[in-house]
Amino acid sequence: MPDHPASPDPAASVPAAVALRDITKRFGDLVANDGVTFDVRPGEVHALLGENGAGKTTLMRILYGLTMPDRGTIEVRGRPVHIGSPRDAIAAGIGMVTQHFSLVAPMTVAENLALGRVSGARLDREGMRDAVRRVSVAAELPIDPDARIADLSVGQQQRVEVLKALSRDCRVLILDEPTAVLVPQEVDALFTTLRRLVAGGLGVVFISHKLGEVRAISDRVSVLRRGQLVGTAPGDTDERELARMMVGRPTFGVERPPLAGDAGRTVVLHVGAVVADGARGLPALRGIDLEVAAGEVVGVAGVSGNGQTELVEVLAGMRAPTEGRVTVAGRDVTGLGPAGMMAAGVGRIPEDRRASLVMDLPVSLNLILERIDDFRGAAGLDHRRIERHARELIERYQIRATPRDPVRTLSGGNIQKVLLARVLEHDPRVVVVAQPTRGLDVGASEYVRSTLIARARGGAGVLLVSEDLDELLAVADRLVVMYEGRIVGSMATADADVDRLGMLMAGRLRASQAGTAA
Amino acid sequence: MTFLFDLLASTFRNATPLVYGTTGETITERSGVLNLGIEGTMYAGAFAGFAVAWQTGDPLLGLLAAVVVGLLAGAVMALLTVTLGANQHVAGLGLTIALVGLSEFSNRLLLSGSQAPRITPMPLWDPLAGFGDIGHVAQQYGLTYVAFLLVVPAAWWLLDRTPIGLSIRAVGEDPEAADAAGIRVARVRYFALMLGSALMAVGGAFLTLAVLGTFTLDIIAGRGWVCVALVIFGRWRIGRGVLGALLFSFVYSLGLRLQIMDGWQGVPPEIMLALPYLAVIAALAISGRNVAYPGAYLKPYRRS
Amino acid sequence: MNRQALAGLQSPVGVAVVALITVLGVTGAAIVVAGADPLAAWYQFLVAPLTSQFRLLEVLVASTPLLLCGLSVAIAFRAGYWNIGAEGQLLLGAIAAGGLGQVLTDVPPILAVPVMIGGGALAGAAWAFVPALLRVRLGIDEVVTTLLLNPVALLFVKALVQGPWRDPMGITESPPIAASAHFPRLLEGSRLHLGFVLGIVGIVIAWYVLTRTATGLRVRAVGLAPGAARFAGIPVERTLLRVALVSGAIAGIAGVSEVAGLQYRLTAGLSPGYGYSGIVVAMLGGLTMPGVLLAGLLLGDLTIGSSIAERTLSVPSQMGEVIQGMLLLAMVAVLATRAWRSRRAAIDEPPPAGPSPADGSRASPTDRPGEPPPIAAEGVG
Amino acid sequence: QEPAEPLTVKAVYSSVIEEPWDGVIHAALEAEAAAGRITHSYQDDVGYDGQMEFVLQEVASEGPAIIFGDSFGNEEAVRRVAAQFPDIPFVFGSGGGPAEPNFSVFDNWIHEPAYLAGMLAGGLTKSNVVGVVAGYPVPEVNRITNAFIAGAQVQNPAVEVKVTFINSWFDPATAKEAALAHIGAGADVLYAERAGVIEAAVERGVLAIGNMADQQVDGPQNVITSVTWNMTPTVEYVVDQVLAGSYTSQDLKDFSMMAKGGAALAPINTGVTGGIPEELVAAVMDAEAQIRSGVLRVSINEAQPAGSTTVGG
Ligand SMILES: Nc1ncnc2c1ncn2[C@@H]1O[C@H](COP(=O)(O)OP(=O)(O)OP(=O)(O)O)[C@@H](O)[C@H]1O
Ligand SMILES: Nc1ncnc2c1ncn2[C@@H]1O[C@H](COP(=O)(O)OP(=O)(O)OP(=O)(O)O)[C@@H](O)[C@H]1O
Ligand SMILES: [Mg+2]
Ligand SMILES: [Mg+2]
Repeated sequence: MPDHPASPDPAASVPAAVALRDITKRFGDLVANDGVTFDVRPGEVHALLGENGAGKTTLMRILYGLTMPDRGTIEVRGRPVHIGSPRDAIAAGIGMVTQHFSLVAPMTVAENLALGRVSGARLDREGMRDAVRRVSVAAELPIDPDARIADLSVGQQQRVEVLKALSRDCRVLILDEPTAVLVPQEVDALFTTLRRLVAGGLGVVFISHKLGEVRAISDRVSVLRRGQLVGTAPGDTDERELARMMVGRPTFGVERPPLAGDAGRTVVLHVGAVVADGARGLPALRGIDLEVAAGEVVGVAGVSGNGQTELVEVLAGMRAPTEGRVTVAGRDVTGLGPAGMMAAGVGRIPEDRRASLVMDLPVSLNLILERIDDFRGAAGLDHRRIERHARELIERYQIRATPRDPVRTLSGGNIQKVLLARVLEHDPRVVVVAQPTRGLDVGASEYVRSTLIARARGGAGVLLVSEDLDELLAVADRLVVMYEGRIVGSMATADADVDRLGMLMAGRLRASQAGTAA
Repeated sequence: MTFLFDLLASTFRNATPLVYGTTGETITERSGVLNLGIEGTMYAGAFAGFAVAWQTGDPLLGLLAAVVVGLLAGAVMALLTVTLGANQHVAGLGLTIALVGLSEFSNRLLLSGSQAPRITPMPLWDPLAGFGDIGHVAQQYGLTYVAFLLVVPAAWWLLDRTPIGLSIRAVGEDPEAADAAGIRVARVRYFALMLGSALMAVGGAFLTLAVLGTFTLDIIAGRGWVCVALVIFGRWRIGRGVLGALLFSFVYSLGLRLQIMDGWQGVPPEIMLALPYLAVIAALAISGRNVAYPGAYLKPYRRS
Repeated sequence: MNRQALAGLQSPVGVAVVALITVLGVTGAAIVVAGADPLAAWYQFLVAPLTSQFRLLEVLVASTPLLLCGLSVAIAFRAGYWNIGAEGQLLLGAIAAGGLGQVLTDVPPILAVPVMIGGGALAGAAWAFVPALLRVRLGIDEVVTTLLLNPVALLFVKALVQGPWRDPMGITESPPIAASAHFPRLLEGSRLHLGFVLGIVGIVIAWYVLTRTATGLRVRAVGLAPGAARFAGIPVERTLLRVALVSGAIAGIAGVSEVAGLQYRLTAGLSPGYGYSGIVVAMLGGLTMPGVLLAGLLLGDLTIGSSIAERTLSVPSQMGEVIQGMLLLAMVAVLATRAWRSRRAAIDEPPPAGPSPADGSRASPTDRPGEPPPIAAEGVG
Repeated sequence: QEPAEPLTVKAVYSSVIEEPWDGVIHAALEAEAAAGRITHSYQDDVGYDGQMEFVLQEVASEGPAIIFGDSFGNEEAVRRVAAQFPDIPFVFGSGGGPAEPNFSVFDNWIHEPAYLAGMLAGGLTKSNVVGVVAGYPVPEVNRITNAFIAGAQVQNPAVEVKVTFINSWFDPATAKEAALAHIGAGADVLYAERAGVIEAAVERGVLAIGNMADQQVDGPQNVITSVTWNMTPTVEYVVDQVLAGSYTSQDLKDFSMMAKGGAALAPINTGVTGGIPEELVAAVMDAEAQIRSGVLRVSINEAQPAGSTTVGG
């Protein structure tokens, strides 16, 4: 099918609820949006597709007044408007559920819904609760008005975000990757809600990377690539065509060579009955048992917030377990700090990579941060050796940077490669890696994935935590599923089926029912 | 008995400037801005309040002048930290140095002379005259009554019970979320800084307009810094901060009185004077562990 | 707010110009009000101190405590430890010097002077220890504790000079220290003393350590990103604690320098707030060592200059303070806009999912909310 | 004879001229300048941080005819510079003695009027509790306070005089709190050795005695009298000597005492609340005459008053 250059179609007689015309936005040299035109009509779901960094969020932030475009105009029901802030957007009937939520965590649901709306001399708390109840009943999305946001699950928080937008009588609702953090069942519930709202005349912008979802919910699909609109297609366009529009070339997956015969025999990482608290002192790991053998990649699946973060923190030495044992190659490393874990041969690539590098220090120094003392010369640090070391790794890991660039100026993919280089350079026995391709585009993702597989086949044990099921299926030899701080299922990737994984991730199945022994 | 009531009266009197300062600082910090300009703002309030009262002969005009100076000081702090996103520690200290310098400079030019100018200080209110010791405790300056009966409840009401308070807390916790909800983050922070600074300035003016009736150099003498500590001590709650101010003032007043009592005269006075500071540090060490800072504390916010 | 004006304020050059105009405008207006000619006054403030050897050397004398305190503060700030307590630590160093100096009567200077320095460093470090411990163990804000300990330190000095160390002949001062404990003078006929050399040497050493050594890299990493430093296996708490102690020790040496180099006794008034000026010096210097050197000399120049201007033009001496404060505000404004530009909003990557961090859910007491100071991270030093 | 050219006189103060002690010197020099005998400029707030030596060197290099000032807290620095400029008279408030050839000292020797004020306080107290709020327990303050106590006890053997030192030369807020504490402890007459005390007396309706200058205007209903110091005799004497070319270093103490008009009890304010018994006024006048005539010598006791206490910092 050919590209669809924003062609007017028959239904266009209805004026668009909102329209963005010829939007351009630059960040320095980077053109995030390049002359993009996009509209939403009342009563339709218009999906926005594109790779990471294609400019989807930027476009929607412009519509919502969070980012100022360099060029272009916005129309609401045919009339040009100036949207200089979210206030203006809200006034124009636009609501947005941002990619990471815009909720004030220590406040209650009612307070969050009232933010920026109430005025006068007195906060009418009862009135605020009533407002929540009213919109919650109308939208059939039940929620406790007095619950603190911080105590809600991600799915519930998203519900609050939707209610917040609806409570302002928005006519256009922007949802930026709303399903990324939801289990399949929650996605279904969201879609049901959306269909009902759309039937009532709401226009919805729906951003997702999941083509199946896009096809299921959208009336139209627009695709962005490198900031430019590739085209707009009907909602039922087939997935291969959508993928081609997104990437500009057919996609190819990573190669996962079969496990060698003796692989999987020597256990390099053993996690026994580990219990640990989360950030707020609530139990996060409730008895984790896990083994990783040399040569294999073990994938950890699960909806975020079920203890994966804490598990990685424990293995990174950033969090001490309250019970249980961790051994690396037979050596007890329980409770060792980051330095101890590194010394024991654990390479660590956590999900928040920006918090794992010193963004204001140059690449060369970040590359030696885990082993500063190895680079001491006669009088202080041997800066020449540090630079040489950096140049080698930059070359080997194809990092697009010079040794002296502050990491802050690197793109996400290159930052990830810096971490990868720092960790893999020292032949760790165990690599613990979380969400390694989040925020990376296809090329970088493939590079990272194949590097991890190669490292496993080279003899390390890799523990891969990811929320991306496709990634897990492509990279891992074996999968375990985490739910509420426990491993609730385990299976060889070859035997995995997505439905059962979804049930496990949603806590609908127990390990005993899952069939495969943990 | 008299001793006790005298002590209580002194506690409220000496807590008054701290209550203004702590309440003001709590409001600014709840919006996410640490205002170390407080010491200078109180100083400038003390000076400007007195200078205008002296020129016009009207202490109320002096009070008004202090409020104006406080609003200006808050606006400058906001310009630096909200609009320009400057480091809050340094901007605050710089503001203090500049305001103290400007006040002393102006004092030299306007008020200096061998006979220090003075005004008739604001009178004591004595609503319970004739009620003995209780009446003695109630004998306080009008600004003390205003602090405890008006400013504190109003500030609490403002932060806890009004839409603007909700906005202040929201921009202090999560300016991005507040922005997305349609709150004008910068405007709210300007408001909080200016309102809070005005209160600080009134706290300073209390010393010149009510307590002394004259301006003297170093009149604030570190009270602003104490307020900064009291805010953290109070965990950004108005009520707890006021309790901290009363605790500090109580220990101070007690030390002053014990010193003239027989049997205490061998104790070095410096120990007594250090006690209030040490009391706040100790209280922090006991109750201030890992306190929940406002989420956006010290963080500037700017939309991309 | 006017968007155009805001845009202008976003360019560092624009801000620098606006800042300079503001500084000149405010101080110039004040000078005119004081009845002097601004040009003449600025000349007296900035240039006149450099016009004779005597004055120049006095500038260095005045710079000595500023350099040491600026160094103390800059080191702490570089590690992200907000030591506002240099003033108190300086006073403790002065106490140690005042006490040691009284007993070191029969010791040759070659021994006495190092003992004085060591004792003052220890005392300053000891005074810095408690807030540092509270910070790394319990996460208690060191801004508050170090700040509140400053008046306590001054009371300590007063208790000594009023009490056990009271010189019956003087007012609020201790008996003189032994001549053997005096810092040697550097030049015949000038008051310039060993303390200035200590300041310069300290700055050079700190520059070397910060830019050229493993320890320095650890300190910088901890200051710029404590979380990332901890993740890389750097002992963040221990680093902070040590930096706090070193910072306190240097401030303590500043106290020794004032007692043994200038006052020759412990006095209650020996510091007009050098510890606070140290913050000004450190920040004006962009927390870099060459910057501290320049800023310390500049403030020394201003100190002498405001004294000269007061005398020659009858400008109130408080003018110096006004200029200092205005300079600091201008500097912080310029630095801030520079930092804004290089800060890349971290929105090109979704944040780690999961419940948004609630209040108080800090990974460790040390990773408190706060920004590293908006300075050139990889400056000259 | 009128000099053709007024003398160029400089003054250098550690503290600010707003501080009463330096204020008295400043006022005398201003008066002298107004009289046309000198021209006068000053530099104040030099502080105690080591700047004094630099400032004095600079001032002395300008070659003034006389340098006045206070050297408390900067004693050694001032004497060092004075020694370097033997031709310039240095006339400084100091607790030490004069130094050859050019360093003269003066001090506020106002113990005599303090004794008289003490008599008034002792005679007027009804509670028999009198409070003193003073600066530092140093010799010059102690001798004033002790003389005050002696006077009070002569007039009223039952009187209890409580003394607090605020550990500062200038901290009116603390001084006022200390005074209020005295009132709380029963004092009904206060001696305001330091600024801030009269404010408390006015506010609480008790009696007070001022210090340094006549402070009756600060509390017409409350201020009984003031113990005043006047530097004019000292300044005039030194200027005369310099003009005559006969200046020598000396202790100028006498010029700050009652006999030469350097110290005085300000007019007694019989208009204070409650009035003042005529006998009491007469007794005080009598004692004053005796002091002037040398019949009564007020003893100089520079020890810290017994039972006194320090409250400030
Ligand atoms: N504030 C900013 N400063 C600099 N670059 C930015 C900024 N915001 C976005 N970018 C860049 O603009 C490009 C588009 O980003 P945008 O967030 O719109 O992508 P996206 O399509 O939403 O990606 P994703 O699927 O990862 O959410 C990216 O390269 C990003 O790095
Ligand atoms: N604020 C900034 N300061 C400096 N450079 C920036 C800034 N923002 C973006 N860049 C540069 O813009 C480029 C594009 O950023 P982006 O994150 O989109 O990279 P990318 O093209 O997606 O690369 P990758 O494939 O590695 O993710 C990067 O090379 C980055 O260095
Ligand atoms: Mg996005
Ligand atoms: Mg990218």
